[in-house]
Amino acid sequence: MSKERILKNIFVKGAIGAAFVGESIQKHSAQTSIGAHSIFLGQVRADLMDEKKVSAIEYTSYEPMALEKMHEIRAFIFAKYELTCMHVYHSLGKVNAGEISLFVFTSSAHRRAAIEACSETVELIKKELPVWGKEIFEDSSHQWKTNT
Amino acid sequence: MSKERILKNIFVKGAIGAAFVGESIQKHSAQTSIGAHSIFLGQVRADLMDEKKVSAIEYTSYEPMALEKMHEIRAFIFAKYELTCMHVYHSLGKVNAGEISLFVFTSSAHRRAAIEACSETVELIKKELPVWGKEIFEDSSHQWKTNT
Amino acid sequence: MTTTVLLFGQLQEITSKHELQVNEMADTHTLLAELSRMYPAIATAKYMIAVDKQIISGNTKLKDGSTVALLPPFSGG
Amino acid sequence: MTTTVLLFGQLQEITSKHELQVNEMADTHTLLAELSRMYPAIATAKYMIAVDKQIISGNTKLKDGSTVALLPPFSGG
Repeated sequence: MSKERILKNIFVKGAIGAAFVGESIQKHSAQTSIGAHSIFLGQVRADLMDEKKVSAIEYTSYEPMALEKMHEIRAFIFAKYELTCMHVYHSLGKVNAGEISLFVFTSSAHRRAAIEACSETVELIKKELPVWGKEIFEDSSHQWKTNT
Repeated sequence: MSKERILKNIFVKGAIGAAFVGESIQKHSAQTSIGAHSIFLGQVRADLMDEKKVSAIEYTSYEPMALEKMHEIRAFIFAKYELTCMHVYHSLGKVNAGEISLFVFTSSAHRRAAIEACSETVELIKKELPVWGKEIFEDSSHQWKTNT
Repeated sequence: MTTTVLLFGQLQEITSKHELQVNEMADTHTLLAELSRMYPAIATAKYMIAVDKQIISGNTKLKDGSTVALLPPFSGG
Repeated sequence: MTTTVLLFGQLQEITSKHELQVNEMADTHTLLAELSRMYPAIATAKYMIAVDKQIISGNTKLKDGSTVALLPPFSGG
């Protein structure tokens, strides 16, 4: 079995639905040791640049490397914080303005671990995951997104 | 018109449903200046104390004062962070273990404002809102919750 | 003059009262002394005091119709 | 020996290639010189290099069958 095959997938095709987020929360109601959930959602902005508006972002990734990197991030975060669980989903392909492209969900007995783990995971994803966003304008021209 | 009447209500009877969280997220898809949502959910833990398990928390509040205080917290957070919007819901009455009793939802163009505003709002709610949780054990005895 | 006293959480449990009216209380110290006489458990309880929804510290004069709330440590969320 | 080169984001756009095979490249410096000759725009582009999914810095020896990925600045989320 190759190493990749056992890595948890985080990629989903297209936007992440709000209802999916609701269902993910619902699944945790049986875990009664959880006291706090922290959720981050990245939503595609209709930014205006030189009078052109972003209508969507198209995401691509170097998937095998991204999944290995996410595995490392997950191990690091679980070692650092007392978490019950962590779920990460990132879109690939086209996500329209107003839709969700990143969903990070951490749970813990206590709020500080959940909140800090979520926040740090988001930073590491933005910084370390080989994912690229191509901002597509309403006139079909594009530019490459940059993270800050 | 009394002052209370114009204050935004945050209290809901019983648990906050996961589907309601999903619907709240969905409502923001038309606001395409939003780039980041941060959500905190407080879930009732089935803590074990002296071999007795918490089955629910029953919440009460000094509501008029809590709504005034929440109004102040909201004004403070909006002055401090570049937020698009903030939504807060807190349960009153009985919430069973595994159910959600607090929902704080902040949105911003950029992640740091959303994340920090959410985290600080949760701290202020825990510290400053006149709300009390009575932990009810499976044998119907109870004790008063303390926040850390 | 009349003062409304509101009791919450443990204090409501101790006194079996959520609300009571007391007369001729000039300030919060006088009021708390009277409440502690009526309900000795209040004397040893931990709470903050709000007069007309504002947390106060130290002795505070009361007006006719004031609402004084005794607030045990908050435990929302 | 053969090396697989993967190009992403802007680099994929510049070269119109996602993947290419090159032969007899002993190390990453040699490989990058060759790629810059084939695609001059690579010489001025900003990217990191991963050899077999590990980010490297400095010149790195290549084995037969290595995969070298040229990664423009990440912009996920």
